Amino acid sequence: MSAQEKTVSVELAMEFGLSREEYDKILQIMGRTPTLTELGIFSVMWSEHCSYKSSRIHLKGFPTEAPWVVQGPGENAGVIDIGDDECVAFKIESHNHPSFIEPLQGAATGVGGILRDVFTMGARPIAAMNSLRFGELDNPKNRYLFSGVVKGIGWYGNCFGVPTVGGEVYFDDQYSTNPLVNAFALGYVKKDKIFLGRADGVGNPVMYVGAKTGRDGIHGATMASADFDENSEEKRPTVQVGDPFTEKLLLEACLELMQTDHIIGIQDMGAAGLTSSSFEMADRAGMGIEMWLDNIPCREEGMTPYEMMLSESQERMLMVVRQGSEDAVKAIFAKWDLDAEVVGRVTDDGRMRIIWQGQTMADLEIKPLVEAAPIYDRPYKRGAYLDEVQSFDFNTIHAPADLSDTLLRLLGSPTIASKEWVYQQYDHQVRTNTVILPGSDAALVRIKGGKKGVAMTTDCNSRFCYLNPYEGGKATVAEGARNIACSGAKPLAISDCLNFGNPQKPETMYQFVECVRGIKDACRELNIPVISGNVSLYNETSGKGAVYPTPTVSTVGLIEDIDLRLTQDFKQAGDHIFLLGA
Amino acid sequence: MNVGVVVFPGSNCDHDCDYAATLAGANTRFIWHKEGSVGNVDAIILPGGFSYGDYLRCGAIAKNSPVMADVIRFASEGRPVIGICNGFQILLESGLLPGALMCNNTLRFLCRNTSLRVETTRTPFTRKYRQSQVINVPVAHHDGSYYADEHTLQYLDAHDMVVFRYQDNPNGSLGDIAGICNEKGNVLGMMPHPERVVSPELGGTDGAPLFESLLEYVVSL
Amino acid sequence: MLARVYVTLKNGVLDPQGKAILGSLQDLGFEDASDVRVGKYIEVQVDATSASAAKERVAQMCQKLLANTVIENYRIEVTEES
Amino acid sequence: MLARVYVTLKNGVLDPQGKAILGSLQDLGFEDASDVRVGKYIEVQVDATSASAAKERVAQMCQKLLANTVIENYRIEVTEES
Ligand SMILES: Nc1ncnc2c1ncn2[C@@H]1O[C@H](COP(=O)(O)OP(=O)(O)O)[C@@H](O)[C@H]1O
Repeated sequence: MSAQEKTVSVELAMEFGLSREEYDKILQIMGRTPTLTELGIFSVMWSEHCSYKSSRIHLKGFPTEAPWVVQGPGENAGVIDIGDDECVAFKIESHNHPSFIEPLQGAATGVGGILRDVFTMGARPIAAMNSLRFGELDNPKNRYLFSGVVKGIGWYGNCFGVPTVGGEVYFDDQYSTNPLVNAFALGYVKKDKIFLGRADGVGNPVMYVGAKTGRDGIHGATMASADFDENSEEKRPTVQVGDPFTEKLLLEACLELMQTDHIIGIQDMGAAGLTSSSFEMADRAGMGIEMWLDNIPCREEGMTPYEMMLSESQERMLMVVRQGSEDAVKAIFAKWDLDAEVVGRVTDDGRMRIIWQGQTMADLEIKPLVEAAPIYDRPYKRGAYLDEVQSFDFNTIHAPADLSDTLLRLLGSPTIASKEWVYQQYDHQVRTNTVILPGSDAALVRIKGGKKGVAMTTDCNSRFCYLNPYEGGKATVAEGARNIACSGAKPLAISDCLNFGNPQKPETMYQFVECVRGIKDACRELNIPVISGNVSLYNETSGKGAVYPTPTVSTVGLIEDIDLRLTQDFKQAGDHIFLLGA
Repeated sequence: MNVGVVVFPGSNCDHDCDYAATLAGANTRFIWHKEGSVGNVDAIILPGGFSYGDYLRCGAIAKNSPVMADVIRFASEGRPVIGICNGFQILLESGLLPGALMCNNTLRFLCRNTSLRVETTRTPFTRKYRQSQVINVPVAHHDGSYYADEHTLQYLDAHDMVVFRYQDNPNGSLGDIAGICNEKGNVLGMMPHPERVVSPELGGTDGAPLFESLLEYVVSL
Repeated sequence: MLARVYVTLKNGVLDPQGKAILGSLQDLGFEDASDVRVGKYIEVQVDATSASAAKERVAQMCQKLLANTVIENYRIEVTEES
Repeated sequence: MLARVYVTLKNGVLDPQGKAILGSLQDLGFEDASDVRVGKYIEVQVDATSASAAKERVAQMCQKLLANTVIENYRIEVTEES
């Protein structure tokens, strides 16, 4: 993109995914026309993906507190206490659009991103899961997407060395125009070793660590905030490529550094890269940052400030360290063959000043950009389809004559059939902690050094959510809690990933609002707080309909003694079988 | 007994090997690949993982790491070296063992249990197994299909160098080979992961005798 | 007819493999190596009446399967040998 | 100088990847494809005073790293372009 030559105008703003009203608001905040770099920053910070502009008001009211919650929503990942000053950090996140464009790399970088979210908290990832939705497998395109995504998840997680212990896969043609790829990671951290994404301390150096910056994924965040259309193919060159090997080095280097007291704050450069990481870190601390783009390690020649600020190159982190610690930090990263550069410093004026070749390329007040981001209370309306599907008369269905045949057909359908083909491609045992392997209700990972174990599962019956969004939302939380309980553990908290269609359509917005209401009510009833999550909207290809409402929920629980764990298989002939529940 | 676990960038079963060796009663230490010497150890483990991301070929870049020259010296003195999974790939690339490992015939990464037959108990790693004992040990690899030319395969058989064979060949390995040793028997390479089955919670203990054998061997010297 | 297909990463696409190989070469003392890019080399035997027909056909194979055109380019050479 | 390295499997070494690609091609209707072999294509930028010196150097790189001569052959082409 030769964005550099473009002049800033309302048309360009719209090309970047902003609305006319949003552009007016920018003019009003700035009191002048923004520079190209500034406009780029606004467009990603105000994208649906980063600002949650359509969902934010509805996410309020999630129960987020409990005595065991150490960190609720708002950080890179949520954290809960599992006793003895031990904690686990976890989160689930979507990578739907990138996986649709390039399944292997899209899914791989989704795993990479969520792993970074966890280890920036200071937590070593000890388990991963994933939740997948594709169109039916009789279509070669869907088979291509499915096998590419599974290969990508396996490649990244296996190479990084995290066991992928669970997940779910559904096939339904409703997803053929927009598959869903949600990745979850969970890490272990001692309570006094948790790190946050804050840029505190005037004068402290801001450091860039990890891989070099290229032109990957520019406008990825805005892409994740738009429908797919026939021209989506053109967006392909922006695909990010993952490098799990570098990420593994980054993990080890970060954890080594975290044993020292050099770090003040750290954040992953995920969606919207340098922009969102620097703005969010400064905003949380109420500080400003002066950033020197000439020091950014670049992979390609001639990168512009606009490109550096918007690049979504993978395997990078932004850190604020103590003054005087620069060389010590560089030495640790050099041991792991990684770049670490000072790229700015913390200021007290609450502004982001971006300097390049002696010129100020952007000068923005941080608060309005982050906190005055647009918030929409989008209109919603109960879809007419609901009357039709809910008035379905079950008496019109007759019991099939040959039940065995029906049973075999059911068992043979890809959604119900064994998922061995998938999880055998994931290393689910590395780190020798997996005590319940894939294939049961929930996975169980022990915490070495004691008897404790952490159970986890990811669930969503999206067809149910389509038929009755409120009940579907409730049922999703309940299913997760049941899976944890059936493994012998107590559910403690969830992370949710809300995958929906275009929120500007009132019927889709209704599904969103109702599913969220269902999740809230179930969480309150079961006393399971939400500690992290992610929203993915616009999961549809224009003219071809949206995905089913899919609020994926990852539930995490604790078992005090792994010897009391339970698995779902029948153990021996002669045992009694009971049916519990309503 | 002091066991050194070599850590390459990208190794990820290093802690698991450490865990299994410690459980068997060994003292362990990690040896960073940039170290020029393995130091004062009685045995060396090259762990699994993805050294250098498995880029180019599995084990190809790791074989040139500074520490490998000393590992080769250590092995040539007849002292025990075991390479598991990626470690096996490194032993082949560095010429300590013959043959090569190629992409699984399924073309996919495969993580599952396999059943192995112990073909020889003459090595320091297998003396606590019974000859022809069948054990369950999981595999987790993408490139585990053993290849060697006809001549080499015959040589392996003739010199009792095949240590483990798959009962249910999962990857297309020639001769169902899962693990081999050198002529002397002091260098073992195997694709399956014995360190993953050393305690009942992990679903099995068939890997434990391997580490116990090693301990017994070293103590007996 | 034998078609040789060279599949390479598009400019600007990260090549972690090339980077790792370059680092290793330099560690081995090959400081004269300054860049490495890794691609695939595929030989396809194809029945065709002319080199240009073969090339045409193999180009279709590249589009459909041999190359991932999202991140890769391909180049085809056809020789009459078989 | 740019050296192009082609790494191919030796004759007689089974190529599961090539076989699988051939199978997929035929499934896709490319019945005119009768054999596929997959190798690596590596571009190395190397500082050298002559093409022959460059070739010599890259041959050493192949021996030491780029190819596994137990199962692979390699071929090198050098062009003066950079
Ligand atoms: N559906 C949700 N439920 C709970 N918390 C959420 C939800 N969506 C987002 N959050 C929280 O909002 C914050 C911002 O999320 P996000 O932008 O996805 O993080 P990142 O910076 O990693 O991209 C995170 O702390 C996340 O946990």
